[in-house]
Amino acid sequence: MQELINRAKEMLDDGTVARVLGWKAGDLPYNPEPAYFEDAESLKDFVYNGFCGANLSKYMIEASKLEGKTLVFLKPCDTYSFNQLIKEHRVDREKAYIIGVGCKGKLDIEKIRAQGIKGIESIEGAEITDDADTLKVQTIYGEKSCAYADAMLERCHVCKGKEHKIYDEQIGESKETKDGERFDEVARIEAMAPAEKFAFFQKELSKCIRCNACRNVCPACSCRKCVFDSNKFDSAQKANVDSFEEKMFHIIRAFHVAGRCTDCGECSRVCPQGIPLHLFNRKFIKDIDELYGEYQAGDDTESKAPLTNYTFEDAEPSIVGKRG
Amino acid sequence: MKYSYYPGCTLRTKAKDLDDYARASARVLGFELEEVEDWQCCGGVYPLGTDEIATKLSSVRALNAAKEKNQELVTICSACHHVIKRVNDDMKNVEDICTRANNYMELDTPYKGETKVLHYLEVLRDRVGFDELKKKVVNPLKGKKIGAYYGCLLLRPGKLLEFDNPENPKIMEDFIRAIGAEPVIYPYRNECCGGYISLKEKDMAKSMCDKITESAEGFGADMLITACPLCMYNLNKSSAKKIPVYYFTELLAEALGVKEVQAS
Amino acid sequence: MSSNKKKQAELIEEISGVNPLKCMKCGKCSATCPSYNEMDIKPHQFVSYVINEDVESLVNSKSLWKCLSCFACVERCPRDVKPGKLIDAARQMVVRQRNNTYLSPDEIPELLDPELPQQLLVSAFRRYRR
Amino acid sequence: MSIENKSFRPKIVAFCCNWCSYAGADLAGSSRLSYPADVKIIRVPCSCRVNPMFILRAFEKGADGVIMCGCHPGDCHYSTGNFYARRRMTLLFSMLDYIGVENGRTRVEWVSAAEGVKFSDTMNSFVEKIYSLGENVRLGDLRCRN
Amino acid sequence: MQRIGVFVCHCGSNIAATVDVSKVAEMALMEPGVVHAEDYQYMCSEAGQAKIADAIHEKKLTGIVVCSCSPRMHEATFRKAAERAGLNPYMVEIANIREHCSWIHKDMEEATKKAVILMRAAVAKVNLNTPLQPGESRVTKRALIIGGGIAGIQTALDIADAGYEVDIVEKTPSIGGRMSQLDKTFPTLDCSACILTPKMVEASAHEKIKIYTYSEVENVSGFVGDFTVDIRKKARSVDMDKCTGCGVCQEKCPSKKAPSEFNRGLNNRSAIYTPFAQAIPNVPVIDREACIKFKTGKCGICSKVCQAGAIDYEQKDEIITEKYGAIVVATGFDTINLDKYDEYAYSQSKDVITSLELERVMNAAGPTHGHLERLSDGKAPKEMVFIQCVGSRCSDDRGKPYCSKICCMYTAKHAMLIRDKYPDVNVTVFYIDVRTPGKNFDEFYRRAVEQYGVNYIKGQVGKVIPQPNGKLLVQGSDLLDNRQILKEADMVVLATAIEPNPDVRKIATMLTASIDTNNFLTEAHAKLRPVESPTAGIFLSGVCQGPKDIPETVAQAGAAAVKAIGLLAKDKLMTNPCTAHSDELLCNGCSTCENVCPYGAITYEDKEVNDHGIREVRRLAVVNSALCQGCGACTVACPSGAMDLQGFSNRQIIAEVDAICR
Repeated sequence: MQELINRAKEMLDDGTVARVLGWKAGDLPYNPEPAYFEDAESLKDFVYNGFCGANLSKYMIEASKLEGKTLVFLKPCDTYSFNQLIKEHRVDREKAYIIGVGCKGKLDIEKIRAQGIKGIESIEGAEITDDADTLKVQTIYGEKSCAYADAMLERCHVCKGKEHKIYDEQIGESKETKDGERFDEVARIEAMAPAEKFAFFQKELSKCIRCNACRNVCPACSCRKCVFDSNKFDSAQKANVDSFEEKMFHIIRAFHVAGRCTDCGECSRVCPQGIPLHLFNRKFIKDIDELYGEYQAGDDTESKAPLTNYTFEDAEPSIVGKRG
Repeated sequence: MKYSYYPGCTLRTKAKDLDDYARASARVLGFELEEVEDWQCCGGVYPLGTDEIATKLSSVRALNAAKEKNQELVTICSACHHVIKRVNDDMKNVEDICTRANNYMELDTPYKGETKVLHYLEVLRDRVGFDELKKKVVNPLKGKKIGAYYGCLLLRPGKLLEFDNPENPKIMEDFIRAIGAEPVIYPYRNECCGGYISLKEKDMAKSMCDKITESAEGFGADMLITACPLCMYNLNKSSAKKIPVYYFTELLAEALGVKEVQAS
Repeated sequence: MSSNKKKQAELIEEISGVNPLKCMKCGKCSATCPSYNEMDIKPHQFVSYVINEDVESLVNSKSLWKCLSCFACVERCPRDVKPGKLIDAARQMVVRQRNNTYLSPDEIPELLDPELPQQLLVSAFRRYRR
Repeated sequence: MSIENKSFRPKIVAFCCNWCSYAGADLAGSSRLSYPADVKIIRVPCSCRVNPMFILRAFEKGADGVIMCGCHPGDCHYSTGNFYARRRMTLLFSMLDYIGVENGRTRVEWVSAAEGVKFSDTMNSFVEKIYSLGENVRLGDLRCRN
Repeated sequence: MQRIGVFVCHCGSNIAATVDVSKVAEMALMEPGVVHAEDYQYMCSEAGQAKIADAIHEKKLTGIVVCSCSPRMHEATFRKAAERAGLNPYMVEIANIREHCSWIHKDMEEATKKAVILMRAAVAKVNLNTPLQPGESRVTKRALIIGGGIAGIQTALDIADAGYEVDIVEKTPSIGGRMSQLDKTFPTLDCSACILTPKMVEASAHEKIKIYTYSEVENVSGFVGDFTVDIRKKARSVDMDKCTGCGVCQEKCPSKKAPSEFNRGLNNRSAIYTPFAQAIPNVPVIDREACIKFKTGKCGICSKVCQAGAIDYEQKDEIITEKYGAIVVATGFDTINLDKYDEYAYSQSKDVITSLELERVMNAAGPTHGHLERLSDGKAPKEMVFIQCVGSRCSDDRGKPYCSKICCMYTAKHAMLIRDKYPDVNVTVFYIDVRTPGKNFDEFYRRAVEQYGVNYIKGQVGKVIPQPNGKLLVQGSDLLDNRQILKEADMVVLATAIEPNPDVRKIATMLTASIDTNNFLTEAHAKLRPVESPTAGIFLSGVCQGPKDIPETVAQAGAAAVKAIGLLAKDKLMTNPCTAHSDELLCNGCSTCENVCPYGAITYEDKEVNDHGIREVRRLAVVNSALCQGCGACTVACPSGAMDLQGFSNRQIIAEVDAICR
């Protein structure tokens, strides 16, 4: 972490960058948040640890409009989002100085809590440089411990890889955290009977409070104005939570980001209700891979997106019924 | 410059000359051939079946050994080159074969086709350079009219071997020019000598080699050169043949003035 | 019975990785093949035997043992069909399944001569036997 | 006009492209090839104009089945429109299937201007399917609030 | 709020027999915005249209719904009627209660219910309609033809004869193209030059045609009716006005080592040259790469011998900018490079030649003055072998996957001509299939076999083997006799695949005309619009669109001309107002829409916007309504909903959905 701060100071001092986009310590040990640092002084609050799951790519949309360059720290998975934003002309590559930071898997406080660890005061072992496989958690009830891997976010278990897809320089090593298959959960649902599927999603989606956290954090949901907030698709004036968009929110959102979603997993990470929203996006990704060939959004900045592409021999929509 | 070197079974026995001359010449040309430790026979033929794994492992071992030394892997025998180059391509591009081979091998880091496989002639062309070679020639083979015999294994399939134009190659002709002789281009230089068929179908192989040698002689060749011990064997069995066949390394050593040194 | 034939044809396609339907019957393989005159089933006919699910005839043909694996047909095929790979797959079926090989160890001594390179024995063994 | 006490009559929306399928429906009409009145056609310039949101909207408003018809692939009046539509609909239908909505409620069929018979056959079979599936209860609200 | 009138048509009994039309009209009055509803026997009749006009005036209607037959039948009729009455024609919607209702249903109650719903959907849509104005754009009454081969010449002549200005841009020093290189043409065997030269002369003499030879299109901007094109006139080093075409300079030029392009490199030409005797214009160019004066500064002989003083070593490239209403692409073809087919020994033996080279060999103006002889030793051949499909029908990456279409016929022609002129020469043709669809084509091929005794063998050749004695051993298949053939030949002729002129990709990019994987230009519709590019105002002529022979090329050239004339005949273009438009405040500038637009109608501009007080420069999608055809692909691709289609807006379609599902 100190290395990151030193490098940031250096670059602020020599004027290479006008600001630094990183993470700032929160009021609790496990809730650092994205923040701009404009001078060396403010960097004292800079943190980078296992709880810095937040993907900073999206913040670069606004940062691209500011004077001067912005130094941004991106984890390997975040770089896909950044590439995708370049492809969509939403960020200015020239305005960013990207330091690819190492990652050893990001933590999910809910996973720790789920193990019955409550009243957390501090957590050791979340530092990126730590080799420890175990987290030591100081709680008001005394010290508890928990395996690092058991506290990781779902997305880290199906990590896309340690490679930064775009960067100016790299600091820190990354660790292989993948121990699951990305589409296993989707495949499990696909195998269910219709009623069972419906019950599953009914249960999950009923929790939604339409707080928009998923939309706000999503790097693909970067529209200046969301269709849900305009009246472009409703013949009647928008009235209440019973409107069409409200009801179809998640499926429309998933469709809007289909072929553009990099599967960064931020939607699920930030959902206060713990809805596994990535299961929608990942279903589209799985279908795209299977039907139109492997495609990873954000892998590059050039390739044609699956929904703006076609082949004469594409599968017919009836394949959905035939696949059973 | 050091290269990992895969001699193969025949270069250790019947074709020892091919190997000795190659090493002696390498020293003059400023590169070293470091024999892969405990190499195993490549099998002689590339297993075409898409489901063949076990028969490819000896090649993978050699390839991985070179990778661990961070060296390019050099071959001389056409058959070894063909097999190893194609197995390497499988490891690089055929996911299924790569995964299964690595499952067998249980290496620390999986081998994924990282090693570059070079034939000795490619080393001469792409690493040493024929112009450089020419400068080191002390005993140019002036006035000799040499027909290059390529055979199949170095050239085909062209897309995988990437050795030279499979229908109209020129690497050996350029080599012949570099050692001061005159190349004779004849159309049968890339036709098959019969290969392994000569074990049981001796007449078939013979008639194929007759065509090759007659064509070469017809176009005025005094001698043929080859990189392959099996081609050499088959060509020598040709009843129509009137001209000698040499390993290309022998002429190389002669031109570099190290043939006698080697022989002594 | 017929399903067995189908399976054999599918197996050949699987082992070889060849799609016989790509063939346009131009005959360039047969025009190319140096062993043509020794073969009873000609290279351009291989695909038909697979399409017609008559693998039995193919594996019993002389051609199996006359192909040199010189890849000339593979190189020149304009449709990327690779007849050489098909015939090798048929050979594989024979040597794998029936253990009915074209080369028995007993006959080797008489085939040898002093110049014969190891490579030849190794290659022949690989092609002819499991 | 009350139909309360009648047995189930589905609401079916058919999006038809102007150049092929709408003309195919016209031909079915002029050939007097009947299909149930439950089908109501909406004319769009091209199948690529059909936004998945229109389909979701229809379901939300009580449709029991939605079918989209366009020119045969390769015959699109705009060259490529139906290729994009095909991918969009494939993914949408797969998603609906994934969340437990019966796959039979959605369909895409390519109908040319000359295929009046195909149009009517398609509509007959689609309506039959919707009858067998019964009323759509699952897609009223994707948050699945009860 | 709209004031809508609903007009329900009986269509005699066509509708009224199954649908209770008065009920529909009655129900319409209950719909929001509807202030007038009536039914009538025949709405499309004059009286019916008058009723609509009257209601517009009396009730001050702002929108109209006609419940009648298919809009494909009478939408235009009712729109015109509304327009005559002072209403914007795009405020009219049709509810199709005939084809989609009365004709397919029998039960009156059911049909009436459905008709009401269809009426409601139309009313709901009209409530959201806005008056649309078709755009207008002017038409420059001049056409540009890119390529001066037979396709370009024919198109130019046809357009010029209709009275429009035409410019031809030709890359080489003369017009004439591939056809000028041919000796005889099938299936009539008339001399190619004899039928082409008069056309070349006619084009050059035509007062409406301007020919830019040795010139290339450098840049294209604008759109249908109003293209602006930069043409680079390469420095000829010869003043075209002064030159008399006497040819002395070519005779005296000491540099005679440049390979003749016209003779396919089989012989050489001078550095100052006209490609062939009948060249138009008959003005030479100096090949600066080959010219001694340009290479060393010394020489200048041509200048000294030119009595007209036409040689100008200082001449520079010139850029001409011109406006055009229509552009016809006629860039033609070339034969493929044979580097990847060395098994046929093309690069090893001079006696292995392509068919196009044989044309030059057979031609009196060719390298052998029309004598059939081996290029290696000048000897007359006794055995000739033709190999078909060299590089055609190849799905590997060496050749082309398509059939080149012309080879079977020209090979039959060559075989016949050789057998006719040199009866002692044996001709063998190795073929995969003989493809002769066309008038008198199969008869022609059969004549080669039956009258001229050409030996056709079904089977491809595997290898051509040069022999020490100078002959060529052809190793091929005879699939019908199931044998491998070894045939000794004196010459081998390769029917080499043709491919679009390599420049076409660059040109297509400039024109935003789409191109397929084989570099053939794509037509707007494979069956119904075969000579138009999907890009409006761009037309296709000749082989640039796909392989064809001369008669087909000429036919297509004429068709392309007619399409271009149809465009040029208009003073103004009315553009379809149902086009896409982007909402500046919603557009992300993400380029997604551009990727699905088949017409290249969407571009991006950096533009300052005022978004609720925030002023900033944004990258925004801009639709060129002259190019947009209104398919709507972009509207769905757009993630933010910024892109919408006039006449079929999101809200309109959703209103219809709602009305139907209500």
